[in-house]
Amino acid sequence: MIDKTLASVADAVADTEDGATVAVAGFGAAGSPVELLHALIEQGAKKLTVINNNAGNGKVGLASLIASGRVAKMICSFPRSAGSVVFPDLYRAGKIDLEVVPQGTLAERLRAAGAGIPAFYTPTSVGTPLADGKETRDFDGKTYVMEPWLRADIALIKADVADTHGNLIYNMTARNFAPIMCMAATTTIVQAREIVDPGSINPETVVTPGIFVDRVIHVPNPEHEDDLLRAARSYP
Amino acid sequence: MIDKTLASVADAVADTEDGATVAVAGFGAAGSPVELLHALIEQGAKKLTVINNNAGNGKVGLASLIASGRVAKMICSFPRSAGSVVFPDLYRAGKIDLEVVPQGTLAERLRAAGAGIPAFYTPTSVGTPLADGKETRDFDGKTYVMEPWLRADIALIKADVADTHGNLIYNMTARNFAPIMCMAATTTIVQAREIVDPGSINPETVVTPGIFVDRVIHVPNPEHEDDLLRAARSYP
Amino acid sequence: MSWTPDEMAARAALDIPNGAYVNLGIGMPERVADFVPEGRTFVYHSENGLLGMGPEPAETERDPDLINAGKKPVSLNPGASFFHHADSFAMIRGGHIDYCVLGAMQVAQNGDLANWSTGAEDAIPAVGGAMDLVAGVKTIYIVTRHTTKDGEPKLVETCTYPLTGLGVVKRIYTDLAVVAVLENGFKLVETAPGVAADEVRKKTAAPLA
Amino acid sequence: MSWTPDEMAARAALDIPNGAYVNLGIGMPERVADFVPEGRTFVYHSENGLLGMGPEPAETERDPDLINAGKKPVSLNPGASFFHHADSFAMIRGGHIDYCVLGAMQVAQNGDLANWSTGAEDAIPAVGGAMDLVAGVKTIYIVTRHTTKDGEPKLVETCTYPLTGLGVVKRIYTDLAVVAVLENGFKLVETAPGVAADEVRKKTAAPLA
Repeated sequence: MIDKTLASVADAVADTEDGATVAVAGFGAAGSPVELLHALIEQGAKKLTVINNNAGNGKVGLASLIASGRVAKMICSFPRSAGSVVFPDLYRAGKIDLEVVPQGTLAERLRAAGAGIPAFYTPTSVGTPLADGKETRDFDGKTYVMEPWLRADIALIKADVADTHGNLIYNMTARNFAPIMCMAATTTIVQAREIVDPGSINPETVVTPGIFVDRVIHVPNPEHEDDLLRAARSYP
Repeated sequence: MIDKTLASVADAVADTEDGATVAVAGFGAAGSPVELLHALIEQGAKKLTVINNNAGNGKVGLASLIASGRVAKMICSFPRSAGSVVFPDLYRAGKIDLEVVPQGTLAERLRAAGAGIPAFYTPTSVGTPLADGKETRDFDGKTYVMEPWLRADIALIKADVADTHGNLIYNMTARNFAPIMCMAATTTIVQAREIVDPGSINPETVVTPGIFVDRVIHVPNPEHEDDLLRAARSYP
Repeated sequence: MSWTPDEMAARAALDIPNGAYVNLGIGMPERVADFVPEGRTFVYHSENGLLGMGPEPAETERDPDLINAGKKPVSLNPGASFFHHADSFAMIRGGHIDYCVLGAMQVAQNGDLANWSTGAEDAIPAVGGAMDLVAGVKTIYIVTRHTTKDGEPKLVETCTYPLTGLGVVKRIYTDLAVVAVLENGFKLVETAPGVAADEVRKKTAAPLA
Repeated sequence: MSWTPDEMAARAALDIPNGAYVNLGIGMPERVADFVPEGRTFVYHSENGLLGMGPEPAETERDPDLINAGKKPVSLNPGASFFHHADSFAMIRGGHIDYCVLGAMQVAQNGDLANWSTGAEDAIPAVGGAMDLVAGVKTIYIVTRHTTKDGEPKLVETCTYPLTGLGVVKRIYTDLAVVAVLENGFKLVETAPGVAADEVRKKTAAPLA
């Protein structure tokens, strides 16, 4: 019998170590694993490197983790966003590092990590400052930049439905980076709105197969970051 | 209005040029686009390079295309199979070329072509004869082989259900190489058992988005290669 | 009389054929969707994993998990599909998207584009998907005012801002004109009603054939 | 008394923990699925895009589109999923599959494996997924007879057949013994009932600690 469920988000992140690289799913507010992020704040791991498309919104979830001073470095494509104040302030104060990666390169580097591909060539960013210092190479007369895989120690994921084997489906564009972060992380931790028995999800429509998932926690009424932002909530 | 349907498999392959590279979906008999393959035999294009995991079974479908003398080169992982006699005979007679590619490298090269990645590094085949003459490189103390993308001019695909925009779903393990061949080809041609209106397939469960598909043909009662083999049928 | 932003978007839409897969940048380019010529259907791609994106829905119809790359609520058109970010950018990088319409800070006469950073010392770098789009989409159109608020030309000999991509722009739709980027530089395709070619040239900091 | 193929497979199964994701090679390795120890569940991966593969179904329950990598009809266990070939080999190459059990022509004392080609002049090369599996799966087990039909040792100092992978094999389950491949070479873990260690050594063409 296989059962990847754990009792609480606190249990799920309990062994996160200082210095860990944490891939956090979500694009803007959609797909942001708010409860797991807040559990990680409580857990207290420091000097984290966080991978996310953005750098947190408002003062909850990822922004709150950053505000707590636990994040040493952000790897993202777009650290500015409407409600984001926490990251810019820390960045300008020199208190947090930033690696800006084009969004598609970020996605492909995560997928490469999951697929056992240590490096690949991409046309994206050739001739721009984001290719500075990177190796380039011509194929068929066109120039490409070599990019390395991007592995994570843990991934924090929000799913709509999971079975106890870790098979996942998502809700609309909340899918975004989640499937490739599940692939890229050594330990993938999923909060799911609903948990069902194996066999309940049609094998044809599983989005993330359970092989990419290690821990599943039932969070039946997840806070949507979008609601928290509109209510101007802050955490803790 | 967008409508990618064509009236017949003959229309769909009518413009295939001599020397074209043709990606043929299927793994063994599952997913083999028998009607499209037979239409391509009728159409008559010569000196084809064919990409398929195998090299045809029995004397129908791909094996029949090979037997017709139209295939100059096969790119595949496993050209032997139980019912395959056509390819081995031609190969031993020096009448057809063969590029053997490890199955996962074949899949990844097709996906790379579809994703705009001209080359990538893989641990597969390092130290074996299949890495002979290929560039290798170490990352983190481990050796990898560089592999190029594998692009096709056309892909022949068997889907279970398509909508008129070309969104596809497949039947069980008939999916295999189809989604990545749809991505890798300049012109993707799909035979579908059922064609439905846009909106009939749940957006969450589309396997191949229509952007990767160019032509859709309704083949309501497709021959299964497995049935043809058991009946010892041959084509033409 | 120069073109309004709506007219600029409408003019760009005219050059996109039926059935095209289209990605629209945030801001002025988004208006292209409001001016699709009669008889044509475009399929809209959003970087965050959506094809077949529809217009902003009524307040009551919104789902916070159905948003576009600008993080605004959207709807689904028939034939829509969801996919993850690596697949979404495979569509972009792999050349499957036909047209991308973006804004610009500067476009050079060789098609170089700068639209992500002013290079200012204290700016927080943020690129999003811009570099992927210009490197991968088959045809890149720019919709932008011909000059900055300070009257500085945006069509230039060489970009001074950090680049987004090299030699990627095909056409520029401004308030004054439609300008093509050809092998040998800028070419004036059309001027707005009442705008003289000389005025366009005066406000363009590179030769305009 | 040497072990039968069933006993060899059962012995290998003993060394695979509950919850493991397992890929079984065609032939003798497939029998591992018949000897899963009480209280354990393995999830079977098939290269052609299937996780949660179940046993061969009754004749009437078969679907020609539901097959395994050996092209034989299979069934689905609860929790199964389908995916395409690139995702399937991402599971393999990316180190997500815990155990792979394969056959062998030769295994060298440093863990090199030859199991895809005899290198014969007239052989048609055919590798399938073997090289991907040995390069990517976390732990590679081999189930094989200790010697060839002609009595030649299969456990050797250096493989003479073309290699499948370098230094990949962890353990070998033969009809005579269980042999581990350690940093410094082969180590005898266990012998079949009534088989003397000396007999195993005599039939092994490399030092056996």
